[in-house]
Amino acid sequence: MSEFDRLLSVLFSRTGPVAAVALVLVLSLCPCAAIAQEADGPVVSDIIVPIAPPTALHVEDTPSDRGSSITLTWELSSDEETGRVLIYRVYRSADADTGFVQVGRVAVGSSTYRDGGATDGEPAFYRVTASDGEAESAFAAAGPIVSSPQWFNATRANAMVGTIVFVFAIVFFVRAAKGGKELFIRRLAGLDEIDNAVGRATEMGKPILFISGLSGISDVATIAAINILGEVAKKTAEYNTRLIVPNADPIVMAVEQEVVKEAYAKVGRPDAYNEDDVFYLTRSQFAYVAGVNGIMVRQRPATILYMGMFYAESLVLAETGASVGSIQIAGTDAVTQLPFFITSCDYTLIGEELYAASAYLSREPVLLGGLKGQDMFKFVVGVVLLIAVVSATLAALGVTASDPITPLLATG
Amino acid sequence: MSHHIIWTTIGAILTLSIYSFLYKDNPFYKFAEHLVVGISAGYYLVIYTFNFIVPNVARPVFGLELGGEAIRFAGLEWWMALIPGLLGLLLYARFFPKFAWVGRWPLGIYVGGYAGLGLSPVMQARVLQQMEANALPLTSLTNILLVVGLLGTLIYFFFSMRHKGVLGVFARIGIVFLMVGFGASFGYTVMSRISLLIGRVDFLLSDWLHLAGG
Amino acid sequence: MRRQLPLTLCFIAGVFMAVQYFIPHWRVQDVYDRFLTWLQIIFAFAFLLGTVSLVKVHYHKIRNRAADRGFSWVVLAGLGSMIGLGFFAPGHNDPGSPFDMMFQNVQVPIEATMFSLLAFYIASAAFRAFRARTLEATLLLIAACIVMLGRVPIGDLISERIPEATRWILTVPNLAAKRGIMIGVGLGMMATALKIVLGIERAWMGGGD
Amino acid sequence: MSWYDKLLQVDRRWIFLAIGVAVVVPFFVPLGLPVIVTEPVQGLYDAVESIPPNDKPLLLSIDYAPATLPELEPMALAILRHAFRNDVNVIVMTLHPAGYGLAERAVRGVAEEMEQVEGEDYVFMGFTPGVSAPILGLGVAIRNVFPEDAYGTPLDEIPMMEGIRNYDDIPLAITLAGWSAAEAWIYFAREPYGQQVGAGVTAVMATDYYPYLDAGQLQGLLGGMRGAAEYEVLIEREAKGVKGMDSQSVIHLLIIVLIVLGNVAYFAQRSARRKMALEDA
Repeated sequence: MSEFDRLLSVLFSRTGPVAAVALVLVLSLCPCAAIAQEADGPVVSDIIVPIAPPTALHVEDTPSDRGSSITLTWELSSDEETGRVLIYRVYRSADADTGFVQVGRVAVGSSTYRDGGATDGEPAFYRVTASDGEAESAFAAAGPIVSSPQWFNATRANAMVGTIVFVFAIVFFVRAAKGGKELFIRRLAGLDEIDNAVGRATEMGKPILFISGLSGISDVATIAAINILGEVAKKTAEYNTRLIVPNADPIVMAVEQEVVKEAYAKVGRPDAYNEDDVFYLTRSQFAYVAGVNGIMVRQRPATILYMGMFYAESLVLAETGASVGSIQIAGTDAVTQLPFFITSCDYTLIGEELYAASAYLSREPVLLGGLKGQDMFKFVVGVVLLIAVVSATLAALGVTASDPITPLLATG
Repeated sequence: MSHHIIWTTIGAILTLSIYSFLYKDNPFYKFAEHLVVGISAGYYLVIYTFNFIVPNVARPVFGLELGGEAIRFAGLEWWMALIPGLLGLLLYARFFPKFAWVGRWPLGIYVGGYAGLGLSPVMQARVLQQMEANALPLTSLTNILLVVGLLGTLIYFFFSMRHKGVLGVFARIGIVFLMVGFGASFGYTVMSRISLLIGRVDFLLSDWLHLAGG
Repeated sequence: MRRQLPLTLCFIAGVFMAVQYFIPHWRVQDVYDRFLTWLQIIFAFAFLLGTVSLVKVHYHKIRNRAADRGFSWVVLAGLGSMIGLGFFAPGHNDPGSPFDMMFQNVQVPIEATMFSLLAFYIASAAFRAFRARTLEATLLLIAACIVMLGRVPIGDLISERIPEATRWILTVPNLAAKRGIMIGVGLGMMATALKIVLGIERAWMGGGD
Repeated sequence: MSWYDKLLQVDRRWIFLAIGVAVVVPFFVPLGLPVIVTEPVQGLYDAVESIPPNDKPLLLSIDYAPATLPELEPMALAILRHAFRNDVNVIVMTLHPAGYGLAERAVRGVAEEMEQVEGEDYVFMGFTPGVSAPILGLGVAIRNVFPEDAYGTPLDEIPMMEGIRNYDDIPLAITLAGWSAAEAWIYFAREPYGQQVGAGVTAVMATDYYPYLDAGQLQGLLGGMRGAAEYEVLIEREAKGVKGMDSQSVIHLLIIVLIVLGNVAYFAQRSARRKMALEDA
């Protein structure tokens, strides 16, 4: 399309003052433009041809937001193709005709902008122009629009339904378990071994080392590890075996001191609890590893338990533990570290098994009930997934026009 | 610059001390180990104090300068800065047996807060998102494998049912996928770890001894 | 009361954090932001608690004339010097300050070296434990070897198929397994979190009732 | 004692020695093996390549700690070189408390090398505590999270930051992290704000991030030193990433040889034992 055709297309397809101005300009300079057309030269650029403005500006209160935000969308300027547009400028005003202030700009090719500076409850007007950096096109206008905050995030409705169903599933089975229903739980080898491991340590007169991961409470895996420590501490307190718990997180240390202390108090040996055995080393990942490695080679624990969130240090710890001949049981949901624990530990709890551990060890009906609820929800996940797969397949094969299920899983 | 050489040499000697652990535990390793525990514990204490307690509590509550602008908050804002500070101090109640139980208040808030974050956001990010990504049309072998593998892995994690019959078959498929995945993860990791060793050797040879061209 | 109050605080904090996720309104989100900061502040306060624990352990070792007490002095000296330089020397954050130099030239190289020990341990673990004993173990071993080769240039030289196979293993069986683990772990996390919030699981405060 | 028993009980320190030798030798005798570019790296390269020059900035969050420096620093250098070569402005920040010095060293080093002006071509914000809070905060207003740059200059006085308010003005954010910060960028920048995010992670983390890449939550992904090497090949400036690939190749081969030896010895021992059991019977 030549420059001249473009001007004509602007003329015929766009309305408003821009086109009018363009028409006047084109007509008055027509001979010159015609020459330029024939010569195929750049003379046209000497003529002040206005940039085509963006069109069809649409404004709406940003949905599912905290407020003070308006979302603008528009159709790109037809001058995008000629490379004349570099940016779009966005203006806002409380008045339809005057007082517009630039509130933002977006690069060529973007047709949407979110203005986070609106005032809730006050009508605002918007204008968007296209610009080459200096010259600016006429504007596309829209408004008035009022922004408001929302009390519900509609894009997360599916997560809410899921969470509610999940909570009900757990609570239902916990209640059922309270009623004394016998529940089957499949064997978890690593956990069965903990009893033996404590016994073995007692016989050998060697300590047990418990490492509850390198993360803090913000990782739920750490909470799971603390629950397991509670069960382990009960056993070591009974057998009067030394339990060493070095920590990388001060809050976890504070909690674990409580846990171990209570366990010793419960079996009637509060004096046997030594606070120096549940201690803080350092938050720093490999400084912590250096310290724990030292404890391993010097104390030679009979058993080492790794439970919780682990990072790269897993193999340094587990290989050092293996080299001093300890029985090692690991449990983590850190997918990247599982292969290392599997290679160098005697038993490894994989992912979700870590979360099942405290229920399994304590055999408390209430906790086992929770596990059952978890399984039921997993079943639901599987069924929903299958339905979604069938729906997607039918849509892909052209049997149905579209896939109605998968979008329901979409996250915002 | 001799200053630089001294620090680099210290770093190099400590590096070699750690490597000596590969042979066996020895006083050089013990020294480096204890040193780094002490130094890093001090480092994090300082960093967290200056980054959290000073700007959020010390300055707004007491109007202290502490290397920044002294702004003392007033009214509600002052209380909002004071309360977390008090909660933090309550952690130390454990040192006074009579009040030790009060120390559980901040722990309750802390544990509860993060547990709450482990509910709904996890549903979205870990469960729904992965389901959506795996809701694939069964039109290619890849997709079929992804769907079957995911279902198998899910079934492997069933706790309350015996892995027998159809369930057993799927659980077995799940294990196969898990093992291939773990193998892949292991193989993939090797790369990273060797990179680190290369980094250290590079430090010893190039930065310290200037043997290999940087 | 002594047990009920912390459990109640835990419940309130937990329910708020779970519910705020669905409420974008700034009134709620502002509270959420503030509450997150509170959690971080509590965490920061705990560091001194941890440091006290570290000092106590080593002080006891020195007092009890433990065999390795000389190294306890090393811990205390390292800790003391960082605290001294951090709190009492000016500009601990500035690059080149004594605090920063200690960090850059003592802590960093030691930690980096500890980390690099992994290269050695990976080799010894692979040699010791990678045995084709069962079908599962064989699959793990083969997948590991293919991916190991596929990630380095020498794999490309041996066969063009190796990088392809690597990519396939990583994006098909590996991805399916990861997703399965992720969903399972997500449910485990939610169940554990829920039990904490509802006070069903209370090991964190010493368990019991 | 037969050969397989000896081999199976070999002191692991011999293995350590072999690894040590294998990593040192290529430093002196380079092999110069070729590097082939993979899709996720190309994706990130394309995303950076598509940012218009001297306009909206690239946000580079250098979130690594010293421990993962050898893998991630070559990425930072390569991405910075790429951006500066294309005259793309860069905002550099870090979410790791130990990352300040590392981030500063990377951006200043490359800026000096490529004669870039601070405040016009790049700006260094320094460290901000927290992870989710600042990432979310940047979506509201950069000035809330960083009222001033790392050296105390208010953002309003920095020419490059004019009109840059939040993610709406940042075409791409790249995080280089050896920890969960990379995931946090997906959860707290990509998910709530639709921000385009790219990531550079350690090779070990990379498998974990394939689901995000697949789900379209990441524009591109660099995994480990090889990722850096590939990026170096794309921008035609080979540095430490490409160099390190030689040692990598040798050690990978060595480990595979060790696994094969271990299995050969294991099966030799097993069949010998079976034979012995048969003879006894």
